[in-house]
Amino acid sequence: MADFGGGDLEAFRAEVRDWLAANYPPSLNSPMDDETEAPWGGRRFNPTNKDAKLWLDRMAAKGWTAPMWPTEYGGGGLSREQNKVLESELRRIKARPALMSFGIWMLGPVLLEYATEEQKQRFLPGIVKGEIRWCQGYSEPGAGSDLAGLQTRCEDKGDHFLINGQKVWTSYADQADWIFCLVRTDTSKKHEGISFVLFDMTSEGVETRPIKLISGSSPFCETFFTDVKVPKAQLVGKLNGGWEIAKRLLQYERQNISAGGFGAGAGIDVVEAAKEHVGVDAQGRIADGDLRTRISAHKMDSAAFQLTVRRAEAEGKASKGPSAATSIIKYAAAKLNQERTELTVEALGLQGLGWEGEAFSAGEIGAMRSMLRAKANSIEGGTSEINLNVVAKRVLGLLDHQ
Amino acid sequence: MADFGGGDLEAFRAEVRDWLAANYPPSLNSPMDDETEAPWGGRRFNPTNKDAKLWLDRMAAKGWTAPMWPTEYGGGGLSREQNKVLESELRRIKARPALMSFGIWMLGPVLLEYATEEQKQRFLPGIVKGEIRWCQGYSEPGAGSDLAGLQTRCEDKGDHFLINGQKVWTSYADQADWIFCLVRTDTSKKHEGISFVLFDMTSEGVETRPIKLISGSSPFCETFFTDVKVPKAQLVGKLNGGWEIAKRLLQYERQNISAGGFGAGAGIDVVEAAKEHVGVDAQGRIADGDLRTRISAHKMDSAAFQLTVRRAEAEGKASKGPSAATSIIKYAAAKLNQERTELTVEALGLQGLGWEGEAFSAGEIGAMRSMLRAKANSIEGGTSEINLNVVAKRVLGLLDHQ
Amino acid sequence: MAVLNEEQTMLRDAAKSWARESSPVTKLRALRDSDSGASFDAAAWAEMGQMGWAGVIVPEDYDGTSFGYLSLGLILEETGRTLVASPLLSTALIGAAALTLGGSDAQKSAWLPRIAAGEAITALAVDEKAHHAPKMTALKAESSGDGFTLNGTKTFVIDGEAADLLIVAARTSGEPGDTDGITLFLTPGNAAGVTRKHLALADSRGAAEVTFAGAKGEVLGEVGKGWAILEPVLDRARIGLAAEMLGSALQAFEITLDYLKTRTQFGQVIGTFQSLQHRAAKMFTDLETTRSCVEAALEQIDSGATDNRAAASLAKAKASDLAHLVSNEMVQMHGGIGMTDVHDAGLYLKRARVAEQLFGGASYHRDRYARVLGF
Amino acid sequence: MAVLNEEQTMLRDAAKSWARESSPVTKLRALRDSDSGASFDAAAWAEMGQMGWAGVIVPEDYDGTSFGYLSLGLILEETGRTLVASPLLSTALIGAAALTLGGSDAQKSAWLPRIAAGEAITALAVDEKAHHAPKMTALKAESSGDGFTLNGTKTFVIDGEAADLLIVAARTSGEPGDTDGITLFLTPGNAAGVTRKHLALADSRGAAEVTFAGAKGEVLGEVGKGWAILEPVLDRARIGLAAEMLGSALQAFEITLDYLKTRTQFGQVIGTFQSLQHRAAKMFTDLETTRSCVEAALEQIDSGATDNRAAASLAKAKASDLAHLVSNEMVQMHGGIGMTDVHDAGLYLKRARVAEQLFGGASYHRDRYARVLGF
Repeated sequence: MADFGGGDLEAFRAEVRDWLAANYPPSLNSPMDDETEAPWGGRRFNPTNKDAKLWLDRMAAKGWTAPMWPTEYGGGGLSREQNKVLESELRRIKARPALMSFGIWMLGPVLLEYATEEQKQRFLPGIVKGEIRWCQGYSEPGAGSDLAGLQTRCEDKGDHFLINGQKVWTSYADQADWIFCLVRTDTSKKHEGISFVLFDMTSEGVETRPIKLISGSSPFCETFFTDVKVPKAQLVGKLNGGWEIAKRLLQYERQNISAGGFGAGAGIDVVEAAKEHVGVDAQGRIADGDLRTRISAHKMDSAAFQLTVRRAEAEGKASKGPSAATSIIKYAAAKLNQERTELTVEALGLQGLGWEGEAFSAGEIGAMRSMLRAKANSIEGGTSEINLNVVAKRVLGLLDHQ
Repeated sequence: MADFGGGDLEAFRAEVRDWLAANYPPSLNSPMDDETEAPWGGRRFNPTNKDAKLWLDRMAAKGWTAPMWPTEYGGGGLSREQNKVLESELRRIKARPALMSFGIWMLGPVLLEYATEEQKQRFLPGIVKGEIRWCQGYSEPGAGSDLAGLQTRCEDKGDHFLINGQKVWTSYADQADWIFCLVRTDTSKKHEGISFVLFDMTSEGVETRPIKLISGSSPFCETFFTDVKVPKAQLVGKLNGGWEIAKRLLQYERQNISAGGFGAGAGIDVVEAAKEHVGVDAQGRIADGDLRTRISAHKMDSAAFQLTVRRAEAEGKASKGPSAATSIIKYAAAKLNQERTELTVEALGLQGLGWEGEAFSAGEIGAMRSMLRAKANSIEGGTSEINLNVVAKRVLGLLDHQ
Repeated sequence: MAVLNEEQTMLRDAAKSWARESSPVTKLRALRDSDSGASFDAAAWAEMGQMGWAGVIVPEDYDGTSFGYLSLGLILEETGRTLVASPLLSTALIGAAALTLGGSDAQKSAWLPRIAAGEAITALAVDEKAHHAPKMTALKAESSGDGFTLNGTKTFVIDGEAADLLIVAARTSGEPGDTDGITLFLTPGNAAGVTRKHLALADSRGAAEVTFAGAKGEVLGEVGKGWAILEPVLDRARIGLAAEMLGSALQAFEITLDYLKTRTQFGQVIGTFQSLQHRAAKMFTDLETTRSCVEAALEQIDSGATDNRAAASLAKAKASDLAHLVSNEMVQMHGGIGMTDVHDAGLYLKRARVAEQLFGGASYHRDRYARVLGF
Repeated sequence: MAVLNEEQTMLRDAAKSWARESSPVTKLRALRDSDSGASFDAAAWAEMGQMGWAGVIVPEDYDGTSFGYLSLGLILEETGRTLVASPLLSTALIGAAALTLGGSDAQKSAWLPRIAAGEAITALAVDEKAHHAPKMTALKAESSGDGFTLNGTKTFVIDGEAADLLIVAARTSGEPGDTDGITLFLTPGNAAGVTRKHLALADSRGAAEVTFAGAKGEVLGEVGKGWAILEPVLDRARIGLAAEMLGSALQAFEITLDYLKTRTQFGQVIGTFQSLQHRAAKMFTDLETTRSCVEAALEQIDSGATDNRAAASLAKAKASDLAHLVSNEMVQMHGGIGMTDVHDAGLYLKRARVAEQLFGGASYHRDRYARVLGF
């Protein structure tokens, strides 16, 4: 596959194009009617527009919800180059995603690496088909940045595990079917006492409670486990060997965050907001020179960030290893999104301060809420402080304090 | 003296005014002819304008070179209120200082507190009169922020001490008559192995070498001690008890720095520079809105700093203890002076980049050199990092890393 | 903290304990969750009125105590600490200042005693667009028979819905941008031709949009010379608001500092991490320098200075930057818990953003400061 | 680091080892201490010429290698690391670009081969006042008989004293501020009516003030349409200079990082202090994002793009901010030793300040970037 010829790729492109013409439901060309159409899959996936489900099923049947996974587990078996072709064709017709899934983005890759053959056969096809919606049980109230400080206990009861404890920041826990969860199986050690288990959220003793954020409602939940019984076959990797899997999974999560930045491009454009609400001078410049300067600096940083993402990708491909530039992407993306949303609120003036009501457009209220929500960008998925520590130590080679 | 009446103060003011009218040499009303007139005193003080020496002698005879020191050691014996009157009268006639002296600013106060009666009698009158010019032997190449890490050895040789080692950043060491010096008298301890000694810079084995800075020549020297013999009577305080004295002296040094900020107000004004070289728009605003904004923010910070110095003084007086605001003054002063000098260079454009030659005015070359020199403001007399550590720990009560 | 006299110390201490005990942040939550659309807690305001806080800058001739702006600033700072929603700024400061500076004897007699007693609420209606721009006043006032009629819309009017008295900046001549030709008017809040709409803002206190359709206005000061009152009143408002913001920022900082001293990660109290220590020390620096600006500005008004433009822009810009920084750091240093609605960090953050913009943001005041200084 | 082809990798490696071994920072010290007033080291330039570096963007038809701007940028970055004083920017980039973009066949033939061989030095004379402002060109060019005569003064002319050929922006019509009416001229450095004065700048490389008193000029490009050449040339210059500045900043950062790893205070290597770690990590972030801008801009020129305004302003502004930050941190993190002339920190700092201003500072380019983006 390494010297995949251009000709074969063009043939593949034609094949994809034909297939899409025949299989992409035209009703999905319009914007989503309601949130039920967001293709998270799972047992309770019941979109108002049934074509969303049809589209998922057709793509899943080809394995194209997980295009590069092996076909034996339901994946598409595509090469990197083929996958690019598929992505570009999907973009060309502005296709909605067939499936959004923590199973595909995070769990699947580590199962492919760490799970037994039996576990792969059991779980991967369901992920590809979007039959099971997954959530991630990582953070705890006392274990945020210091994830390995987690205390959710998992006891060996002979024929099963018994789980007690609490998770927090569990995205969509109240809508998920299964959870991949870090638990403590040895209290005498820290990193070496953690295991990685999977279980059904309908198990007895599982309770979820949605978290309201400063920006309003959120997909996050608190999740409580009281004497939850888990079959031992649902341990992935070795007992007390979960930390390695946990870290690997976090890498996939960060790649995911990095790829798009945070909400870049969404909502009201800061330049348009400033032009409308602050006004322009005779030369067409935003009238407030102070704000204009900061917007320009932000636009520059934003361009620099996009160029860095692109460069890191190109270098990574050329060197078959991650570029050093990737280490700063999460940190930079969080900072940029916070700047962007703050500048938008500032440019909107009073119109950016609205919380609700008819005096404000949906975009204006969204601007305030996005600004508030963006504060979490430098916390979730590893705080900026931790990111900087990692750069200092792993990339720059500085040592820990003695 | 606590309820010093307004009437007595006015009588004192009249007395000062008369004395100044009779004793301030009119030739000192003009700017200094050359650097020799800078009244640092000492054995080699030989100003081109002899009136500089006359002024020193007259002020010293009244004890007004050290107005608040006790008269028994040659000081003026003035109360705080009287001293303010004296200062205001000196300002009124724009008098040159009679004496600039590390002896008065730094050494004298700790001698008054820690020296024996014999030592006070021996050293203080000479300081008041400006007969002896002092320098400060503190920093060493390996002991900057960590001053207590100093290694200059001082051995007890029975009837004398023997000193070997090296100091750095010794201001005017090449022009000073005596040095007050921190030495290591016990190598088995850190803080408890330091002593505070005084000795003559003409002693055999003392050598000085001026330090050139990135901004050009400087008053700083490297100072080398090779088997320097020091009489034991010149130890101040207890053997190995020098650290307490050292810290107290640093407080006086910092008060000194804080009082005036760093070189505030000197040289080319940034607003004038910007108006001349960047130009103004139809409304009289500096044409570069980006630079203008930063200058405005700097001017605000500068005003806020001055108000803070004033408030800290007022609070200190009212509460008879230092205001919490004093803790941030050195840090803030350094930052401000660096900003001011950077903005001035930037406003001058090409004219701010000159190093020497006739294409640039003295003020323009001074702007570049001041900017470079100002980089040391956040290093000398305690780095900004140390300042922030101190605020975090002593003022905010945060703990050391375990 | 400025050096206070006995009366000021007593006021400050009273405000501090009242805010802590009788009006903690839970009161703002209750106001928010009541969905009443009220911009303040009437019961709390009644208590404040009984303590005499509404009359601190009202002259003694009009039943006030004439303690002055520093005193009022101390109360604003203390109530700012717990985000007290009250008309202290709109009424006890702005309303009292406008009437004292510009009112006729009759106007003063009519309103100042009621303000001092906490019985009347006032609101200043100045801005018309999304950004603070008092010179751009366009709302029309036309002479009609015995007085003036007002036509146009004002927005971001603090406590505008509750106001018994609206103080309205209107244009009697000239063009938007001119200071000449602006006239101030008094119009009762419930006057015919006045309609008020609630603006639900992120700070849960909100503001009003007030529309004037042929409403009658009584001139405050001189016709066409309203700027001579409006600008000093706005400067007082900015300084008072800066005092409130200083208090909020200080409280947010102290809450954060406590968290740094107790939260443990990696077996360490997180306040031992040097990068957080330095950030805390820098916030402390900004708190201290901002305090100097706020207190100096309050003292400057009390000293009788007539031009407080630079002092006001300095205080408001510094307070805005401070509020911005500290509210952001409060969330960041708390981590995930700071993002949740059950924690107070979000309330401090949202109030900071609204207060930053009110009467001009840092950007507006940096520009103005430069103009005043002549560049 | 961009993905390089074999030829680029070889060039980069050659430049890296040459700069390290043959032209370390001690060479700049020697140049400075020689007090010769020279803006570069002639011997080093001769070596660079022999290695073909002067002809990297010169078309093959004119004896160059046509490797392109990314290749030249790599050399500039590597020579920037050791602060090599050379006419690489003034001649191999600016001179070659101006002649390639605007020269007639005869002009190209006359100069490009000499540039490529390292035999001719060129200098662009554009600015007339203390701040970069190419549109403000006022220097007068008047038609006289067979050609044009130039009258006026240019300043901040890099390598102006050594230049065999001056490329001069002059005004043939319009007013300062207009882009129409600017014409480029070629004038030999030793032409009658040209006088050159050394400006000793802090970076020890300096610049020239060049006065034209009736000197003859030969038109480059079209009369009145010089902006169409000047602006693209300036953008190339800004991008090339940004590459040099990136190299200098990277080296300054690496020297500082080494120091953090070895200097001990309080019984700790100072690089273990978290506040310094975070500052180092932030510098690294800026280094990486600036690199992306610089390399993308170089590649964009090589791709044949005609409008490189945004890319150039982005690269120059980011490089200026980077150079500013890193040079300051270099001194601060070294403490006292960084303040002494015997240490290299001062040299990096001084070069940074000059390069920041050259062809427009960060402030100039933030303004320009906004204009290009339409706000």
